[in-house]
Amino acid sequence: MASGRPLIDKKLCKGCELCVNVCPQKVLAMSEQTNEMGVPFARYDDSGNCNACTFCAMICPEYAIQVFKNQEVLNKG
Amino acid sequence: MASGRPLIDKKLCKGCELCVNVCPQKVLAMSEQTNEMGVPFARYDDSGNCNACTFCAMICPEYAIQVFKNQEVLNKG
Amino acid sequence: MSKKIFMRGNEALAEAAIIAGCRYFFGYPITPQNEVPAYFAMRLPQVKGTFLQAESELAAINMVFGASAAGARVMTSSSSPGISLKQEGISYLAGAELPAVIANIMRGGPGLGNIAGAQGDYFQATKGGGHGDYRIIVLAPYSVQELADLTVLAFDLADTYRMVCMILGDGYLGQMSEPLVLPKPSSKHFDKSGWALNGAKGREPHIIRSLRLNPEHALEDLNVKLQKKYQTVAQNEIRYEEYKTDDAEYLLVGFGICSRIIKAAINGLRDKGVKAGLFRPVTLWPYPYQALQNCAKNVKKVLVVEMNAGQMVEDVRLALNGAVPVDFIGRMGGMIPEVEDIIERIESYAA
Amino acid sequence: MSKKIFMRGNEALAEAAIIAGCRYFFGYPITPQNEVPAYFAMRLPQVKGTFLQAESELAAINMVFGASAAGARVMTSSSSPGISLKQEGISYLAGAELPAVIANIMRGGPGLGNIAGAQGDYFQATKGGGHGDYRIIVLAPYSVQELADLTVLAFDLADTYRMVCMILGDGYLGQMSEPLVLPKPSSKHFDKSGWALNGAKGREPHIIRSLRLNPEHALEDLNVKLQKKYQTVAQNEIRYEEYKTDDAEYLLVGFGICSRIIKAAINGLRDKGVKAGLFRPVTLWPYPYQALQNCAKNVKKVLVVEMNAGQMVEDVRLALNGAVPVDFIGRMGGMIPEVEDIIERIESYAA
Amino acid sequence: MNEKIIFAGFGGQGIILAGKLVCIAAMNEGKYVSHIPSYGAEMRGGTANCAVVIATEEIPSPMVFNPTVCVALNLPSLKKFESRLSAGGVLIYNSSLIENGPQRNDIVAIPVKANELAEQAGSYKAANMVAIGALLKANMQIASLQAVKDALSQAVSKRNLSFNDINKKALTLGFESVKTALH
Amino acid sequence: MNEKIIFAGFGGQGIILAGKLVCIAAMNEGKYVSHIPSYGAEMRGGTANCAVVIATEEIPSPMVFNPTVCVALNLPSLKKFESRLSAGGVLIYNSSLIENGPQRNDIVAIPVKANELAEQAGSYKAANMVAIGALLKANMQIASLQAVKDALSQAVSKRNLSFNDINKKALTLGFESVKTALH
Amino acid sequence: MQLNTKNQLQENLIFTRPSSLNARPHHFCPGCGHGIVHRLLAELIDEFDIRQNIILVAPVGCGVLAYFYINVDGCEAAHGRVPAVATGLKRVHPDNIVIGYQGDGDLLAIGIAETIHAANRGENITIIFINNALYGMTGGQMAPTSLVGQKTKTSPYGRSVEEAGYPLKACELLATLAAPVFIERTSVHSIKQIIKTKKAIKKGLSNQIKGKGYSFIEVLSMCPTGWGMKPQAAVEWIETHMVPYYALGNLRDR
Amino acid sequence: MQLNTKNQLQENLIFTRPSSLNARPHHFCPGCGHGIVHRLLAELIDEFDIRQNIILVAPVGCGVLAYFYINVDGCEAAHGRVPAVATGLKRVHPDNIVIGYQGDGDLLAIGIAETIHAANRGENITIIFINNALYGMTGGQMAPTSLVGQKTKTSPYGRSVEEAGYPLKACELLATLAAPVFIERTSVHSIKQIIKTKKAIKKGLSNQIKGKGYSFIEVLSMCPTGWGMKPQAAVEWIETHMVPYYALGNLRDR
Ligand SMILES: Cc1ncc(C[n+]2csc(CCOP(=O)(O)OP(=O)(O)O)c2C)c(N)n1
Ligand SMILES: Cc1ncc(C[n+]2csc(CCOP(=O)(O)OP(=O)(O)O)c2C)c(N)n1
Ligand code: SF4
Ligand code: SF4
Ligand code: SF4
Ligand code: SF4
Ligand code: SF4
Ligand code: SF4
Ligand SMILES: [Mg+2]
Ligand SMILES: [Mg+2]
Repeated sequence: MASGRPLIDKKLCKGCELCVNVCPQKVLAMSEQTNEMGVPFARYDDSGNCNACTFCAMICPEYAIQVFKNQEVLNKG
Repeated sequence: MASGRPLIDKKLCKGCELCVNVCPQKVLAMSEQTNEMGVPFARYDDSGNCNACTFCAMICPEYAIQVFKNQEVLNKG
Repeated sequence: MSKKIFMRGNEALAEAAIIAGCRYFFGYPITPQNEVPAYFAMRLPQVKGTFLQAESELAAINMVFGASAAGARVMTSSSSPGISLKQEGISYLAGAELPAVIANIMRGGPGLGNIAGAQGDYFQATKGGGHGDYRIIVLAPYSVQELADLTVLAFDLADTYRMVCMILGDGYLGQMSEPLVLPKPSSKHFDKSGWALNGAKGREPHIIRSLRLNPEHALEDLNVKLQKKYQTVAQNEIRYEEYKTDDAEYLLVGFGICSRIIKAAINGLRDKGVKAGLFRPVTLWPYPYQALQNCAKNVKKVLVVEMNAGQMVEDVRLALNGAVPVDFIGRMGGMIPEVEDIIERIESYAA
Repeated sequence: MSKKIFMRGNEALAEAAIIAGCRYFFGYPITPQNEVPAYFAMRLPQVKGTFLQAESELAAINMVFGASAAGARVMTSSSSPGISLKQEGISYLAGAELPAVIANIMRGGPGLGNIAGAQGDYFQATKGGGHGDYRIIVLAPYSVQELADLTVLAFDLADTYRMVCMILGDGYLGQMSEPLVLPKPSSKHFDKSGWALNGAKGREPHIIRSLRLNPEHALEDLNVKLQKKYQTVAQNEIRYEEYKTDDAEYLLVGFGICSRIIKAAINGLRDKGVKAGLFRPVTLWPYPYQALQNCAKNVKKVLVVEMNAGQMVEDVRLALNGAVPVDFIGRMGGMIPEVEDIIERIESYAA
Repeated sequence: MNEKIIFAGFGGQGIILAGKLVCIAAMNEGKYVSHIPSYGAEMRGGTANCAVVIATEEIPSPMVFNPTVCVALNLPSLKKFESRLSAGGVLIYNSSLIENGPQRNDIVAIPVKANELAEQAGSYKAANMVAIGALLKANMQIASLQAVKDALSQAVSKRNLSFNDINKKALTLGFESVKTALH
Repeated sequence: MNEKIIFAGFGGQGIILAGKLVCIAAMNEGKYVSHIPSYGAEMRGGTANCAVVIATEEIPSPMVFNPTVCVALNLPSLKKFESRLSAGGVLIYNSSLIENGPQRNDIVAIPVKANELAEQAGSYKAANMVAIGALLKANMQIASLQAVKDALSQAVSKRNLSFNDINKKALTLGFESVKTALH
Repeated sequence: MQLNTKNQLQENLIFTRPSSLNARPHHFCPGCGHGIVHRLLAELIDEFDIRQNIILVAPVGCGVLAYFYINVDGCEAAHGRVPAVATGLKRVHPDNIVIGYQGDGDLLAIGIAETIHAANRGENITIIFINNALYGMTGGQMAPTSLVGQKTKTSPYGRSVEEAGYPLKACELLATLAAPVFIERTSVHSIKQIIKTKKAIKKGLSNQIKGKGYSFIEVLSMCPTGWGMKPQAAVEWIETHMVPYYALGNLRDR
Repeated sequence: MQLNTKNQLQENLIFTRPSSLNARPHHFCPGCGHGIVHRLLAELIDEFDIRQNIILVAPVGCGVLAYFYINVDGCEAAHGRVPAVATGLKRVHPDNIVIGYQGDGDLLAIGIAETIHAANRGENITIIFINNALYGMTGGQMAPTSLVGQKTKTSPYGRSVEEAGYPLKACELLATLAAPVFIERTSVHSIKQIIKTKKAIKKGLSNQIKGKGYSFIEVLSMCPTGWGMKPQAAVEWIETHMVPYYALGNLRDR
């Protein structure tokens, strides 16, 4: 299975929780803290279980999520 | 076959000729004369061949035609 | 004294309309008057009335036309862009001599502008935004209480003269809440059986229309009749308020919410010993030309304050006809004149 | 001298627009201006332009908005009720500072009225029929020749100031045929690349809008800018005609077709030895206040003649500010003031 | 000269065109001209008329309240305009359709068998041309017969150009039908 | 007395209701009151505020340019209104969300842990009530704590009436959190 | 019944002007379909005996004077707004029979929003829609219903699909809505269709009387003037040009 | 390809903000579908590389600032008039890609006339239609698309069929017209539908690029604020309430 990680811009997050609900790996959760706008923001649990499916980013209405995927590259060394 | 006659109010007639064209008995024609509005009006040829179908009256946009039908009534005399 | 309730302007307007016997409302959402339709939507079914959200302002004003032709007390409400869309319909109502109440809770323009309160539609309301020579009665309340009171009056005026009566408020007034004693319905009865449509039962048909084709001067005849009616209204229905004008050396003129700022400025000026007073037209059409002229007889200068680029100031000039110099302060785009600016300007006259 | 052709006002208007480089027309049929769209429908395809009959006046004015935003010379045309429907769109054009030419070939109102020529939309055109503080340039031709000439000018004015310019004619002018020397296109070039929309190729995006939300006074800033522009127009673009005013004791004021009746009356009066003259504003906005004031300096009385219930007369009063008494003759509903009535009225002053 | 002419008749009798044709001819001869159709009241059918002014000086008002000349092609038109005609004015009327001419004595009434002469020229539709012909003879200042004939190609729409021979014939017949010129 | 009060915070913090509640209480006590929400610019989200005037005489202008009191429930609100506050004015701010209080020295700043106290009262939603409580203590002329509690049933919509016990508790907690009354 | 020689012939007036038609000539051009529809409506008003219960809403278009010809309470509507005005009337007087009469410019161009929304609300009204493929009153401009290639004042080179799209089909459009109870397209170019038109309008009125809801009757109608044809040619043009595009028949009858 | 132990893992950014989106936060409420559609549109503008060719026409509604967020030439339209403004723009610049973005109040209530006529003319434009079953921007009033029984500010007792009729189906209505080349209804309440939405908008843009004509994409979209729900509840409400009424899928693809 592919792996990766989401990068969430907490300043942009409005706390809608859609990403949390859509994540098939259940690796996102709402933070206890709030951001400048006063809302709790989404966090990746850093479990390493993200599969880089990008669902969270696709549904985020705030463009707050970027996704990195771990991809193999030819070791040209 | 039924018989009857159309009664055309020449003052109302605008000379569209629709009645003339629709009459199955071909008993209507446009007069050579014109009415007050300056148009030739429709005339019954008094042939007695009108079958009282009322088509002429139905299509006349000017309500210029009335139709009489000859109907038998019980002779109570 | 009746019990005071605390109510938002827009809701007071709607409740007052219901008190006045209005049972039909046709409207389309627009900020800052959304509480008007919302309130009607909630209340009208409770009093066996009809609230209908129209598909557009055009549909709304023409539904009003129909309901009014049917003899009902009916109103619509909107804000600036929506009122622009109703102009053809208003002209038709005027031409057909149908009574109707229309509220314009003005916002900042032109175009989409913004939704803050403004007074940029004075010309549109008073000089005729629609085509042809017609007039509508225009009432300009300046408090929630007056908004409610004038709404009741508006229906009576509309029915009395078979005219459109417009409540010209603004976003601030519509959004503002104040203590309110609910107005009482008027006891006037209006017999519409002579013209309203309900099927020509045992009488000649009634026709409601503004089309006038034959003879050649049929339309002029209608217009002459309308103009006569307008003259009667101008004779009977002028309303205005004077505030500390008795000894005023400087006369301020403003309408609606803006005149409250002016009052604050006048209080400030009086505190400083400057004799300033306020003339506040309540009817913007018919405009209190004569009253204003009388009121300004002994003043040194007149200052008109509006939340627009200078519209009512033309009527002030027409009223004074050169007798007193007229100055103007205006703020636009939803901005509100500041008390200090007014005070400063008046003080500058003395300096 | 160029060759004279005999042309109907409405068609001269359309041909002049094409001469001015107008290649887009969006309109909706209405009498008495139907020859305008018909002419465009026939001619525009010949010059690779686009004629589109819109589904309504609302659609038409908003198509004009789009085409103007795209940087094109574009116009629409209608008559009174149709112009009422365009008021929201006109306010949007003003707010977005888009140039456009609109012809109003006025008819009798209010409401459906009739289709005879009339001047009942003066207020609507000059004071703002739409919402908010905006102005449009209003040109009032009085002959087929001037109609054509002013149409060419209208496009230049619209582009110069990024404003709506309205040709305010009436049914008689639109229907009337007269000899005409086709106008020449102006040689002015207007660079719209700084704001027009055509895809943000190698530049920052352009945005065409009137919405102004942030900061708080953004909309006021826009309005202040607009008002400044309007002042510039008022300084530069005043147009009017004087006829036999040099020694006039009585000054008649009228615009459009009506001023031709007045000219006939003046000729009649002069024949009788009465010194009468005509002041004819060609720009109704900006209004020639100052010129009129100057012109009326030495007259005994001013008589305004309009084909309405008295609209421009307010601007005349504002111009004269009480210096000279102002009288008024108006006919409504498509009726035309009669030469004899004017003569009689003027003679009554001397008596 | 400042002639104020009303042309009037049924819609379809070519009233508007008649006015236009006279205007173009006079314009081509250097006169001032104006033409306003009465364009009905968003109504179909009925009568049509147009007001034409032909003058040697600039025309202040193109409106015609009291015509100096009236050409009436049917009875309703005659009824409508007879009273408006200024004293001494000329009334040319279509005696093919109008049995009884005008009542007034202070005007010059000229009956013209417009329909019959038109048929004679080749088409009953040319009655308007017959009337114009009569007008040109009655008042020779308005325009010359030749100028009107020349103007036909400018005034008539392309698809009707083929009628111009008939039109010219009708003009001539009308012209000749009037015995004496008034001016 | 003529207090010009701004209530400000996020949309959703119950800012408008707070202003309304205070108005009704003061009105019931016989004062003149007015309330204008800043109703946003056809925009969703963002901050909300309302202008309230409480006076012993008729209120000429209901507008508040320079408030005498400001209740700021979040940082943007504090930033926006701090500078507008009139000299000597009172600033009540939500120290649960605002770390650094105001900069100005010529005003009275009163931090209130609105969120914490609200949670303590039973719901974080009652932060507005905590702030009102603090306001009532800071300026005892506006309205009495009891009047505000009594007004709750008038101000709150029916479906939220069940929260009124929490609201009352929050009002009290806020009231008690301010040590000394200023007026 | 057997012929009875004892019986004698008597002249009976079997077709005459409906009594709810005013005795005045109307302004329509010779051969205009409006006149036929006016008569049918008046006949039905007589037959239902509802003259004293009608409110007739006239459009801006050649039908503008409908209330002038039919002897009932009448109401003008601004161009295109018949359905809105009718809605206002009907909401106040649910017991009146409110009839809207509209042309194709009125109903499908400027007034299409009101048309669709009144239909969609299922207002209990009856709309009679005169489709004459152009704007008659204003002198023959292109309408939403003008046929492809049709030359009008504003489509002098013929209606082009590229510029103006295909002619709109009102019945088919409204048939996508749930609320209307009756939608039918008829014509007045033949006796058969005139009879159908009358039947359709009858159904539309009886639906309203029964409180069933919105009924819509589209009538193809001759406009000899606008089409630049003699009336008989106009009749034929409907048969050869309009009927093939605007299929006659019922689309809904609940 | 076989895993090659010689290869090493590298972190690649596979999802990031489209470059034609301006780097500013937008004004939409938490969980609002508008934001998702904005992003999809921006992604496609990037993918087609047409940013410098677009003219975006924004409505009056919560989408009013679309041109503020997407970095293209933008044009305002009065409420409901997007199709008319787009027509004007496109007729002048046939080579620009003109995109109209509209809400349901804008497109189906006040602007339904312009919608139908632009579609019927087959204007070569692309319309993105956000159906959120009410008027978002003005605070949650009933829209033509509000569901039966749905409570809004102006239907406090729930939308009643008797008073307001059935919710309008834009796609089905437009599908009665001949000209449109593409009509599809999608949603943004699920990943699957978000992908479909993107595909549909893509088709709409490519149709325009190819000069094929009018494309219409209706997107069911969450309005948590207007519906008085948390965003997740709004997502579920689309699935349980909207989708059953507004069938997802393509109605035309030529
Ligand atoms: C707002 C407005 N726009 C335009 C007109 C001009 N107008 C009068 S009738 C009409 C169209 C008539 O066509 P249609 O509805 O098809 O009726 P018809 O005359 O063909 O029966 C138009 C555009 C008007 N009166 N008002
Ligand atoms: C002429 C006019 N009428 C009304 C309004 C007020 N208004 C602004 S947005 C809107 C409706 C928005 O609803 P919708 O189109 O569904 O868009 P949403 O906000 O739901 O995305 C209305 C009625 C306006 N600005 N102009
Ligand atoms: S990319 Fe997929 S697995 Fe990873 S956090 Fe996002 S939704 Fe979850
Ligand atoms: S979807 Fe976006 S806005 Fe919503 S919680 Fe997740 S990161 Fe925040
Ligand atoms: S009733 Fe029938 S047969 Fe008799 S004249 Fe009329 S159409 Fe002809
Ligand atoms: S149908 Fe009527 S109007 Fe036409 S010719 Fe016959 S009688 Fe005359
Ligand atoms: S123009 Fe056409 S629709 Fe109008 S009256 Fe004449 S024939 Fe009938
Ligand atoms: S009101 Fe609805 S549509 Fe508008 S931004 Fe908020 S959630 Fe989105
Ligand atoms: Mg038609
Ligand atoms: Mg919506």
